[in-house]
Amino acid sequence: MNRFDRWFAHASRHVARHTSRRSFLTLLGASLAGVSGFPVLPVARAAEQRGSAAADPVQDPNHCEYWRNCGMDGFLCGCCGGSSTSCPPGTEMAKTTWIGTCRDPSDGRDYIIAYNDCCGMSTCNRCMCGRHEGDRPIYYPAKSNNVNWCASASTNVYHCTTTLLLGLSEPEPP
Amino acid sequence: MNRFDRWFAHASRHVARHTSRRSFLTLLGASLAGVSGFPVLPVARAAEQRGSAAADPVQDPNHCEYWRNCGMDGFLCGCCGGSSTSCPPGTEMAKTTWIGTCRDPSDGRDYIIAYNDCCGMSTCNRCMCGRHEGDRPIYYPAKSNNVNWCASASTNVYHCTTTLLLGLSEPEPP
Amino acid sequence: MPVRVGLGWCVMLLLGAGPVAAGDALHQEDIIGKVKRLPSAPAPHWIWVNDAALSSMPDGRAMLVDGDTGTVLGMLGTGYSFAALTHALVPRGEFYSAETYYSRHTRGARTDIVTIRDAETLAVRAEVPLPPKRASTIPRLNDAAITDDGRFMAVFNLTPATSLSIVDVEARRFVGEIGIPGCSLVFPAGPRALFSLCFNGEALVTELRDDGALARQYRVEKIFDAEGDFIADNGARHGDAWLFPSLDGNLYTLDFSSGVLKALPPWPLLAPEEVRAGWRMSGFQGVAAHDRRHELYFLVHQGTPDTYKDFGTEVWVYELAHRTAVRRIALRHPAVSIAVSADDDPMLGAVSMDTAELHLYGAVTGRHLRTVAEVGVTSTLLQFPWRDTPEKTSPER
Amino acid sequence: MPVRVGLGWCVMLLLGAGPVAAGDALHQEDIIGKVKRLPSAPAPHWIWVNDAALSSMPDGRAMLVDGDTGTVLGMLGTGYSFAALTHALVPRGEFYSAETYYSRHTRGARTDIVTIRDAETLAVRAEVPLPPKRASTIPRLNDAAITDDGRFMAVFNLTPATSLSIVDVEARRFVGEIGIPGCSLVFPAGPRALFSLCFNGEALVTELRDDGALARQYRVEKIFDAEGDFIADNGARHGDAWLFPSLDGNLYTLDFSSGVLKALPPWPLLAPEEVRAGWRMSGFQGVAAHDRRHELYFLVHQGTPDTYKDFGTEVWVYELAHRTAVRRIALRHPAVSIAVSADDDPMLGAVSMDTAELHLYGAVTGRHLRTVAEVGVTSTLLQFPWRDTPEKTSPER
Repeated sequence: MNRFDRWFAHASRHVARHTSRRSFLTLLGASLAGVSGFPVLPVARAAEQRGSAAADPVQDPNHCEYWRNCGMDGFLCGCCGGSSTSCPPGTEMAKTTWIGTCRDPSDGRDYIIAYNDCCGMSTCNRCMCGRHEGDRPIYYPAKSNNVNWCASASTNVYHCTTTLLLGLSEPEPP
Repeated sequence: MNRFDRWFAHASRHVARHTSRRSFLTLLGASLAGVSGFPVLPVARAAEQRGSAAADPVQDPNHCEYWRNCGMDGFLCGCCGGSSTSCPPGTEMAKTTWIGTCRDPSDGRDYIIAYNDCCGMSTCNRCMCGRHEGDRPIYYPAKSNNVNWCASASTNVYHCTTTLLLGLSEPEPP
Repeated sequence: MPVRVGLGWCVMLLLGAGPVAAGDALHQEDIIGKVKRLPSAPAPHWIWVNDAALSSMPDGRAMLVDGDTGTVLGMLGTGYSFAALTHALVPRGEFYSAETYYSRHTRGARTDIVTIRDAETLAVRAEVPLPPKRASTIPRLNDAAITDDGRFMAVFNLTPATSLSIVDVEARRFVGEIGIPGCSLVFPAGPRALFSLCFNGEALVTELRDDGALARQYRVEKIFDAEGDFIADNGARHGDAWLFPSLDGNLYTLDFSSGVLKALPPWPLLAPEEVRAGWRMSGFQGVAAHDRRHELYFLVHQGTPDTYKDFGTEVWVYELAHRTAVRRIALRHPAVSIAVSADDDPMLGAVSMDTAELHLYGAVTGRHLRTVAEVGVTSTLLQFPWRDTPEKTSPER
Repeated sequence: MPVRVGLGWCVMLLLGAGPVAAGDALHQEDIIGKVKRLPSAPAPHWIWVNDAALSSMPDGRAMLVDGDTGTVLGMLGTGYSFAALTHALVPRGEFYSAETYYSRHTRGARTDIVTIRDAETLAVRAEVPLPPKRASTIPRLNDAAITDDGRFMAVFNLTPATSLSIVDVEARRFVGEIGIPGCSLVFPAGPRALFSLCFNGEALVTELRDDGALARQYRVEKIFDAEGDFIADNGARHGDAWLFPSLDGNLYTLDFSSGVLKALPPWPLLAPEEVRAGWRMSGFQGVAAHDRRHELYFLVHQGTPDTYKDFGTEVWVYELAHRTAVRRIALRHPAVSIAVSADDDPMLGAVSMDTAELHLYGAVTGRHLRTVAEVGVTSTLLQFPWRDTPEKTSPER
């Protein structure tokens, strides 16, 4: 393991524990939904409508406020034909990903969440969700939401993003 | 010349003299500019601004009200890097076209105008202009604005449309 | 348990990672790499929204929506100048799409294909190369069609000479090209027959042999007056007939129940006062029919003749057997296209290109059921493809 | 004279048709087939607007605008996940773009190329194939770069391993790939040198031999703290230095005037009360410099640290020699990127991704000159490429 590998391994662990990921497309979402109210690609309205799907949006996987979305980037796959943990038909899940640490308020514990992108189809353009903590510039890819993580899939065409639970962020007490 | 050729020749002449062409993309323009005021692809605002370019929009080639645009479809090439009679750099002019008959109010005479599309680049998306007289369904291509006339270019990718003057619509008096 | 963080600056996650104990059932470790499949039995209210993406035409799309829940089930990428999907009435667990691609998206080498996709995985099963002549139009459902036996797909070409490319979808093979001079578009009209509409008011019938080659062509003359009360370039399939509304609000019927296409006398959909009030046909796909209910759905708005493709504001419903208007449905938002599901509790879909919204109504009750937002870039056409096998009903006359 | 109507249902118009007498000068028959060329001498206020078309990413575009008139001079199609054009400081009547294409637009075989286009015709002069590794990011100007001698283009790769693809643009040849482990992006730093920024606060310099192969690499350590006052991933070229703003509003200078890259001590752009008021760097390209005026243009807005890439609302201008803020320009509309022309009457461009508008200001007067609407789908970056040959000024210190 050379120095860069060590740096990167450190970065990954640090990142997993202390940050969440801001949307790859946050500013796109802002730009599309923001000024004109309801433009060609309407990202704002759908989110409103889905608000009623679950009593508590923090526990609704198709809602941006879902607890696992603390580091979400881009379009929620549950709005695109997949779910919060699976890709839509005809797409492929990226093997590398950014990971974040999210707290589930129902038990107050922190979990490691992997934001695996689904790839191979043009942008879903539904349920844009961007959360803003801990983002870093592109020269720090493991912490940057402005990198397209479909780089690791067989095509790098970005479609939507899942939220996979990997485990607790700290070892269980013995 | 078989019966179909005769029909078509008749149609072309008829069309040239008696109708004008409605925009290939009229409803696109309407949809993009219409409801949300100023969406991602803003077609309405630019037209307003250009209104001031010439005292009389009927004599301003970059204005939808320009007299030669009586049968215009799509995006005005003068807003895309070309002019009302030339294609933008890097595009190719289609060889076949719909033709319309437009009256120049400055002399009160009718001229035949060819609406040659410029092809080989994605939609210009500037200066959408659609005029509505005489359009027919797609089964009548010579009169239909819903056909992409780049079919006759080396790629059928539609970019914008010119307005070429071919001559008077009636023979000059001897 | 410890976090499984791999080496390298990104976390490499292996597919099929082992089970985990993260506490309770709600916090089980997820499996990485899962991709959804669609149920093998589609529901009658599943509806495709076709999106030509007119402001970025290389990025054509289609989106499958469950009309009963408003959920999006999946999407497709369908290339440059996409029109619509082609669904065989005889289901084969797959569907078809005539598509155009450029090697450099907006330039370079052109490739036209029929793409055959699996109906459960939405994956591409096969591609059948076509001559690069496919018509580029503002989308119409009948830019392509499949014969009623599900065997041959016909793709409308315009170069600007017009022809049909015939594809044997079973053999995954391009069969050949058949000229349709003076005519355009393609409508299925029996097991091995198709027809096209012609600028001079005729229809041209193309019949195929068992190998897909041309058996014969014949014309049906003087159906309508292209300079007068011309018919729409989009119609409603109803049993063994196609129904086309006209500029002045009449309904033209092209019947092929006898095995030969013939035009029945048109009849008025609009009362004289409705004509005077400017009610008119609308949109890119402005009619739909429900076979068992013998109903016609007619998208209308008020406007001059030149507005005949403008968005529609209401859907008027007719009982075809008695030629009576039975109800009107005021749309929430103007629509460019409509469709009606084939089941006994039919749903009416109306798509708004300007807001990228799909509006769903009870076709019988007229009640607005739900709106599905974000259904595309410039969504243009709707399809409820999972219709029943067409009944051999005769058209009303 | 009679109308030249050809046979067939469309009018076939031959190129170069003869002259016509249609009466007066205003009604001369037009020539068919004309395609414009750009003037061979570009004006200093010509500005490229780069458009990643983020909602339809296969349809990347760039648009050339004459800032003095607001006229669009031409456009390009630039493929999937387009970032920006690459202009050599040594003009060769052409410019470069690293582009990605898929054979089926969103699927199929991937092709990465450097496209070389003629600066007058905008036609493609050549394509140089690259390994299909080009980074896909929200666009940054420095996703690619060209050495100051105009010879070698470097394209940032991310697979997610990071490297540079080196292209000899003169020989139209891919030279090879050079790893930049731990580092990303690429900035020109001399005739044959480039540097990348690294996640650990270092910079990695890559020097090329005359044949484009790696001469040597070295690291400049401890430039900034990536977990603290980290710098932007976009900077302003100023003579033989690059200037980067940081999260807390300091300016970091990477100077290569000595032939070796070194970091100069950062200095604050913001007064303590401005920091307290939350003024912060902004956007995807939030800084620009004017060499002869020794000015830095800094796009700012008020927000928390996590908003450091949000749209900027003002541009603050600094005189670099004396490190003084000299003026503020309030933008008409929040901007995602800015650029400043290199001439003595400089123009400030600011592009608004949400409205697809380009706003142009007098860089010295701060006066809003004009707004150019309809400049793309989701326009992201600006470039005034026709700068003068870089002066050999030393950076301010």
